[in-house]
Amino acid sequence: MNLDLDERENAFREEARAWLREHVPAEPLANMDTPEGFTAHREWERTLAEGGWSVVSWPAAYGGRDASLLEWVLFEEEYYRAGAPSRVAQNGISLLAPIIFEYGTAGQKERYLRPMADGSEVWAQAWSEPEAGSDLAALRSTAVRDDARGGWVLNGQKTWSSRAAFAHRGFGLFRSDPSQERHRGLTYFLFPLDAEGITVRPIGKLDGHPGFAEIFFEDVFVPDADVLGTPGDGWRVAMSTAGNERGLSLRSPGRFCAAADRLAALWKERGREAPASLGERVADAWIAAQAYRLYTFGTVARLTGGGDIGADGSVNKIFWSELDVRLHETALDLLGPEAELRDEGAAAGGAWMDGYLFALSGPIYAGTNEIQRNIVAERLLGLPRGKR
Amino acid sequence: MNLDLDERENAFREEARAWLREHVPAEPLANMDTPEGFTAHREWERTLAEGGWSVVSWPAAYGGRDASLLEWVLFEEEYYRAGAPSRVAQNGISLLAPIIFEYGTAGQKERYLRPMADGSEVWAQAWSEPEAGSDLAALRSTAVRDDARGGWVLNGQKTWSSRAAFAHRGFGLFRSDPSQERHRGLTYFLFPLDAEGITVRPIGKLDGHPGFAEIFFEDVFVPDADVLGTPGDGWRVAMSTAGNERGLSLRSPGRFCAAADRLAALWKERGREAPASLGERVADAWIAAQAYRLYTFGTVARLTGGGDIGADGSVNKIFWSELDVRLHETALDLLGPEAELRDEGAAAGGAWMDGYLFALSGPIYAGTNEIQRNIVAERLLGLPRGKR
Amino acid sequence: MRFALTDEHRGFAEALDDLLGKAEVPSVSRSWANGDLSGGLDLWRRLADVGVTALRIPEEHGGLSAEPIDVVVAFEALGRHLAPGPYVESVVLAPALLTAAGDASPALPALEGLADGTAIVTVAAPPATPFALDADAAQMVLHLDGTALSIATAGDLRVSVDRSRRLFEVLPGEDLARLDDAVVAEALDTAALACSAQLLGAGERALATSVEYTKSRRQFGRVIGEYQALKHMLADVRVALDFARPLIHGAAVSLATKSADAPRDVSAAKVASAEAAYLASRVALQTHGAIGYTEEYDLGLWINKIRALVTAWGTPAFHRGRVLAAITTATA
Amino acid sequence: MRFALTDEHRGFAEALDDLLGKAEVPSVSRSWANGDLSGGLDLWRRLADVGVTALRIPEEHGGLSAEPIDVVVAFEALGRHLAPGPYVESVVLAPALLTAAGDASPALPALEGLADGTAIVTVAAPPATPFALDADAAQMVLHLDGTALSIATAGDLRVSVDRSRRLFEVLPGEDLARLDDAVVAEALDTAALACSAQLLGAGERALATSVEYTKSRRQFGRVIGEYQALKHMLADVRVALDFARPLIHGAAVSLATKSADAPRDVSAAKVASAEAAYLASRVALQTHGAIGYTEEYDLGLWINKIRALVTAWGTPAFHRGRVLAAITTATA
Repeated sequence: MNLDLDERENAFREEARAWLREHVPAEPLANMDTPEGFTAHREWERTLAEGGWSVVSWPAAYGGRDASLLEWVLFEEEYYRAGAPSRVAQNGISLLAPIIFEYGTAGQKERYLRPMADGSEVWAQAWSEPEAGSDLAALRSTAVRDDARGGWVLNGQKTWSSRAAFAHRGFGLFRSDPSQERHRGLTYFLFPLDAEGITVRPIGKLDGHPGFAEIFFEDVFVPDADVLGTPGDGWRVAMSTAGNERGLSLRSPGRFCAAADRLAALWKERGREAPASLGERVADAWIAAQAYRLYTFGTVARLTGGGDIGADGSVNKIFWSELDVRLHETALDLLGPEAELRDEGAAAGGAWMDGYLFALSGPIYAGTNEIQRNIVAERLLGLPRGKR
Repeated sequence: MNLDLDERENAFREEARAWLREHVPAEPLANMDTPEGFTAHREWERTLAEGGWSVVSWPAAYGGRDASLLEWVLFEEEYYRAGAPSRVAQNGISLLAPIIFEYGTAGQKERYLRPMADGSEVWAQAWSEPEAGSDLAALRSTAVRDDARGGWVLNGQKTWSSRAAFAHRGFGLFRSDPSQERHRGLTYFLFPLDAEGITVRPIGKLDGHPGFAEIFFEDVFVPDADVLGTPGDGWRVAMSTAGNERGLSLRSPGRFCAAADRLAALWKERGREAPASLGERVADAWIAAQAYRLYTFGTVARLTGGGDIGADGSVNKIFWSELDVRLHETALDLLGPEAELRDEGAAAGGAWMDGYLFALSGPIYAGTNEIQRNIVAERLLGLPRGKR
Repeated sequence: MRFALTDEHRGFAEALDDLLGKAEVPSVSRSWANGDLSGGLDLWRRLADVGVTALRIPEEHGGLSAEPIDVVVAFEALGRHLAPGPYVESVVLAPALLTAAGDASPALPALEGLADGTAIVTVAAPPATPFALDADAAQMVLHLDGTALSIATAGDLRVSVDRSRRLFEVLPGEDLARLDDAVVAEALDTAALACSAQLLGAGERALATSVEYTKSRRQFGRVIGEYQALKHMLADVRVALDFARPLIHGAAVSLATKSADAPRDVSAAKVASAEAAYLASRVALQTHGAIGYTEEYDLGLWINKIRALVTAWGTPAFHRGRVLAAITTATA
Repeated sequence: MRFALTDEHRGFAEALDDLLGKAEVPSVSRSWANGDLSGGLDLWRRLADVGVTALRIPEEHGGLSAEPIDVVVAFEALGRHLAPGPYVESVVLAPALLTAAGDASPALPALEGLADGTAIVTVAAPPATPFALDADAAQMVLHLDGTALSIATAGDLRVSVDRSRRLFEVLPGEDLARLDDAVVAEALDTAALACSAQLLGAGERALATSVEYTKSRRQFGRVIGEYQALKHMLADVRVALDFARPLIHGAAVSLATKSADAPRDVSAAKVASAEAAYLASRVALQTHGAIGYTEEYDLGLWINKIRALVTAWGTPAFHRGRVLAAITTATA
C-alpha cells in the first residue's frame, strides 16, 4: 500500500508539467461549442499533438507515449492543474479509439487514429435516438445491406450527439438485421458527417451553445471498410466503449482535484464574507475530489493487476457526477448575488457558472444515474432484477 | 388569509397555558415504556383528565371540551411548549377513539371512552403481523364465528404493537372471512390484553425499553359487543384511523415547534464553540417546524371548510418524520463528543438522544415513507401505478 | 383564523393564469433575452390592465393598496409563467420607495404612471441586489444605498444564466431622499417575498412539466413515470413545494400586520421556496434527461430562472442567518 | 505505486473475519453492555493470539511494529464484527503514548503486557475523548491533557447510546510525563484513523445485512429488494462506502510516511467514513422497518455503534474544520 512514483513516472510528470507551463494558453479559449471556439480548440489539439501530449496512453506508432494507466492519470492531473483547455477531441480519443485499437482493421487504424490524435478530424458519438435514450437497445435506425456497392445504407435519426454540430465524423450503432431485437442485430458504423444524405441539426444546450446535435440519415452509404468489428456484433463492440465512458477514461480525477483546489482558493478569497457553513461544504468538496483521486489509484492498481472495471464503473460515474454538481453549487453559493453572472467580468470569467451548467449534464449522460444505481444494486449487491 | 385568534380561542389558549404552568411536572417522568414510567404517565393522564385537558376535542359528555380543530392545535402547542410528558394514552385517543365515535355502538362509547380519557385503560394498537408490515392487507390472523357464544374466536399473531407491553386493551384487524383476500373479509376487534389465550411478549426498542410487543392469540373469545363497525368491513373502518395516524392527529406541530425552540436555545448556549454550519442547520430545523405549523393551520382551514386530508396525509407524514430526524441530528451534532450520552447527567437529561431514537421510528411506522411517496406520486401527482 | 386564500385570491390567480397561459410567455421571454422587448412590454400592459402593476400603489395615487398576500398571488403566477421584466422592482419595491420619498424630490417619477403600467422603474439595491434588472425596459433606474435613494444611470449589460434577466450595472446619482429605516426594511422584505412567490410558481411549473413528461415518455417498454425512483423524486418535490407555500403565506400575513417577526418570516419563506424550487428544477432535469438540457425545450428557461432567483434578493445563506439571529434572540 | 492491500493484509483480514465470525460477537457485546466482561475479555485474548494487540508495540517490546495500514485492516474487522472493548485506546493510542513516555515514569505500565494481551489500558483525551472507554476492563486508565500524560482514576459510569461503550468519567492524577507535540498529534490521528476503519467495517456490515434482508423479506407479493426505491438507497450506500475506503487507506499511507498532510488526510477519512457508515445505518433501518428498530435483532447494535462512533475521536465538524484549514493554507 503506497502512493510512491518511480523514477520514470516522476520524470514523466515533470516533463508534462514543464511542457504545460510553457504551452497552456494564458487566456481561456472561447467555448468549444462555438465556431471560433471549435477552431481554437482544434488548434490546441494540434499543439498538444506536436508536443506528443494529445494521446499519451496510445502507442508511439500512433502519436502516443505508451504511457501506463498511472501515467495517464498523472498527466491528467497536471493537465487540469495547469488550467488547460477542455478536450474537443475527447469523444474520439476516449470512446472510439479504444474500440478501434481492439476491433479495428489495420486500414482503420491507419486511416483514423492519427487525424484523431492531432485534432484534424474531430469525432462525434451518435448513440441516442429520440425513442432510445436510457434504453439504448430500443434504437431503430437501420442499416440495409448493399452488396452491389459493398457496403450498407443507413437511415434514421440520432440525437444528443455531442460535438456533432462542428465535428467531421461520427460513430454509432444501427440495426443491420431487422429480424433481431434489442441488443442483437446491431452494427457499429463510422461515417463522415458531410456524407451525402446526412443532415446535422445543432441543438443548443442550457448554456446556449450548440453542444450537441441531431443527425438525420437518408440513404447514407457506408462502405464495408467503415464497419467497426463484425456486422451484427455492434452492441458488444459498443459496450466496451460505454464501460470506458462511465469508467476511468472520460473523467479523470485531475479535473475534480483542480476544481476543488480552485474552490478552496475561492473560499480563501471570499470566505470571510461568506457564511461559515460554506466552509464545511468546501471541505466536503475537497474530500470528495480526494476520495475520487485515491479511488482511481486503487482502480489503476486493480486494472494493472489484470482486473476489470465491470459494474464499479457505475459506482464511479454516480460519484463523480454528483461530486461535480455539489462542488459547483458550493462555488455558486460562495459567489452570492454574483453567482448568476456568466460574462467575462464575472468571477473567474464566468467559469464557475459554465462549469456548473456542464456539471448538470453529468447525472444524465452516459446512462443516467438512475440506470447506474440499478446496475450497482443488481450487479454489485445482487438484488433481484424484478420489475423495478 | 390571517392567523388571528378570536376571543374564545385566546381564552382557551390562556387557560391551557395557565393550567399547564401549574401542573406540568418539574422533573421529567421516567420513560413510559418502563413499569415505573408507565405508572407515572398514567397518573399524569389522570391529572390531565381531572383538569379537563386529556381529550380537549371530545364532546364534554365524554370528558372533553368540544374544542375545535384549531383549538386542539393550540392546546398541543401549549402542551409541548410547557415541556409536558409524552402521552401514554395517545394510541387510544388518536387512533381508536375517532373510530369509536364514528362506528361505535352506544355501549362501546359508554364502556370505553371515559376510561381511555382518564388513563385508567391504556390501549395498544395491533395492526402489523410478521408477514404484514407495509403490506398490511396481507394479514393472516383469523376470527372464526362462534354463534353459540355470540362472538368470535381469534387466532394468530400481531407484532410491533406499541404500548402493548403494559397496556390493558388492544384493537386490531382479523380475517373473519377466509374466502376473501386482501382488504376484504376483515373485521375490527377490541380485546383485553389479559384475555384467556392472549400472550404478550414485550420487544425492546433501540433505546432498550419494551416500547412494543408481539401479541399471540390462541382461541381468544371476543363477544359481538367488542366488534367495532360491521363484521367484514374492518379495512374501511381501520383506514380512517390510518388516515388520522398519518395526518393531523398523531403529530401536532406543537411537538416540533417546541423542539425547534429548544434547539435554538441549545445553539445559543453552545453555538459559540460549535461550527458555524450547525447554525444554518438550526435555522433550517426551525424553518421546517414553522412550515409544519403554518401548513397545519392551512389544513385546519381546509378541514373546517369541509375538505378532507386524503393523500395530503402522506405529504404531511413524510415531512414531519424527516424534519424530526434532521432536527435531532442537528442537536446531536451540536452536543459534540457528548452526543452519545443518554443518562440523566447528559445535556437535557439525555432527552436529545432519546428524542433522536424516537424520531428514527418516524420514517418507518404508520406506513414507511417509501409507501407514502408512492401514495403522493400516484394519488396526488397522478403517476401510473405500474409495477413500481 | 382562516389561513387560506379567499375566493377573490383564487379568482385573481385564475385570471392571471388564463392571461399568461395564452400569451406564449416562453417565446416572449426568449425575445426579451435577445433584446427584443416589444412582446414583454405588451404583456406588461396587459398585466397592468388586470391590476398587477397597481397592487402596491396607494389608492390615492390610482392604485389598489393591496396586501402582501395579493402580491404573493400575482408573483406566483408570474413565476409559473416566466414573465420577463422588472416586476419585483417596479411593482413591489419602487412603489414603496417612492411612496416613502413622497414629495421629497420632484425629480422622482409619479406613482400614477407605475399604477397604470405606463411607467416602469427598476431598482438596484446593493449588496443583495447589485444590478438593475432590465434597465433598458425602464423609464427610470433607482439606486438604494442603505436608506439613501438616488436616480442612477444604467451602465454595462451583464450576462445572467437566465438570459431573460438583463442585468445592468448602475452609476448612482446624487441622493434625492433619505428614507426611514423601517420603510426600507419592509420594502426589501416585500421584494424578497415577491421573489419567493416567483420561485414557488416556477417550481410548481417545473414539477408539472416533469409529471406530464414522465407520464408520456416511454423507455424499456413502459412510461418512465412507473419507475419508483422517479416517482419518489417527484413526490419529494411535491412535499417541498407544499411546505414552502405556507411559509410564504405566513410571511405575507406578518408583513401585512407589521409584525416584528416579518424579517424572520420573509427569510424563512425565501430559504424554503428557493430550496423547493431548486429541487424541482434539479428533479425536472433528471426526469427529462437530455431534452431538459437543451436550449430549445422550454423547461430550460425555468431551470435557469430558478438558478438565478435562488441568489436574488438575498442568498439562502443571508436569509438563514437572519432566521438564526431572530430565533436565538427570541428564545433568550 | 501500488495503492492496494497486499495478500498479507487480505490474509490477516480473513483470519480476523474467521475468528470473529465464529465468536458470536453480538452476544458477547450484549453481555459486555450489561457489565459481564468475561466473553469480551476472552475475545480480547484470542485477538491477541493473532497479533491484534501487538500491532503498534515496537518489536523490541515484543510487538509487531506494524504500519497504520495494518491497524486499518484490523479495525475494519473489529467494526464489522462489533467487538466490544477499548481497542482503539489499548491497541493504538496507549502504545504510542507509552512508547513516547519511555522510561520517564516507572509508574507507567510495560508495553510487553499490552503486546501479549495480558494488559489492557484505556485512555481519556479531552476534549474530543472526554471519557475513558471500558475503564472497568482495563488495568490502567491514562489521561492525556494536551501533552501531559497522567494515570487517572475511573469515576462514574455514563450511559452511551451504544451500551457496549462503557464510558467512565476520569479523575486525572499527577502528570507523569510530558510528551512531544508531534508524537501526541500522530497518536491521536492514528486513533481517529482506527475509528474510521471501525466505522467503515460497521457500515459494510449494515449494508450486507440490509442486502440480505431485502432479498428475503416479501411484501406485496415479492421480495422488497425488487423495489427500485430500496435498490437505489442501497446503491448509494455502496457508493459512499467505496469512496470512504480509499481515504482511509490514503490516510494510513500519509501517517506511515510521516507526511505533513497526515492530519488533513486522517480528518478526510474520518468525515467520509462517518458519513458513509451513518448513511448505511439509516438505510439499514429504513430497509428493515420495525424489526431493525428492535433491541433483540442484532442490526440495532450496529446502528447504535455507528451513531456513537460518528462523534468519537473528533466530531465531523472538527475534522471538516481541519481539512478546510489545511487546504486553504495549501492553496495560498
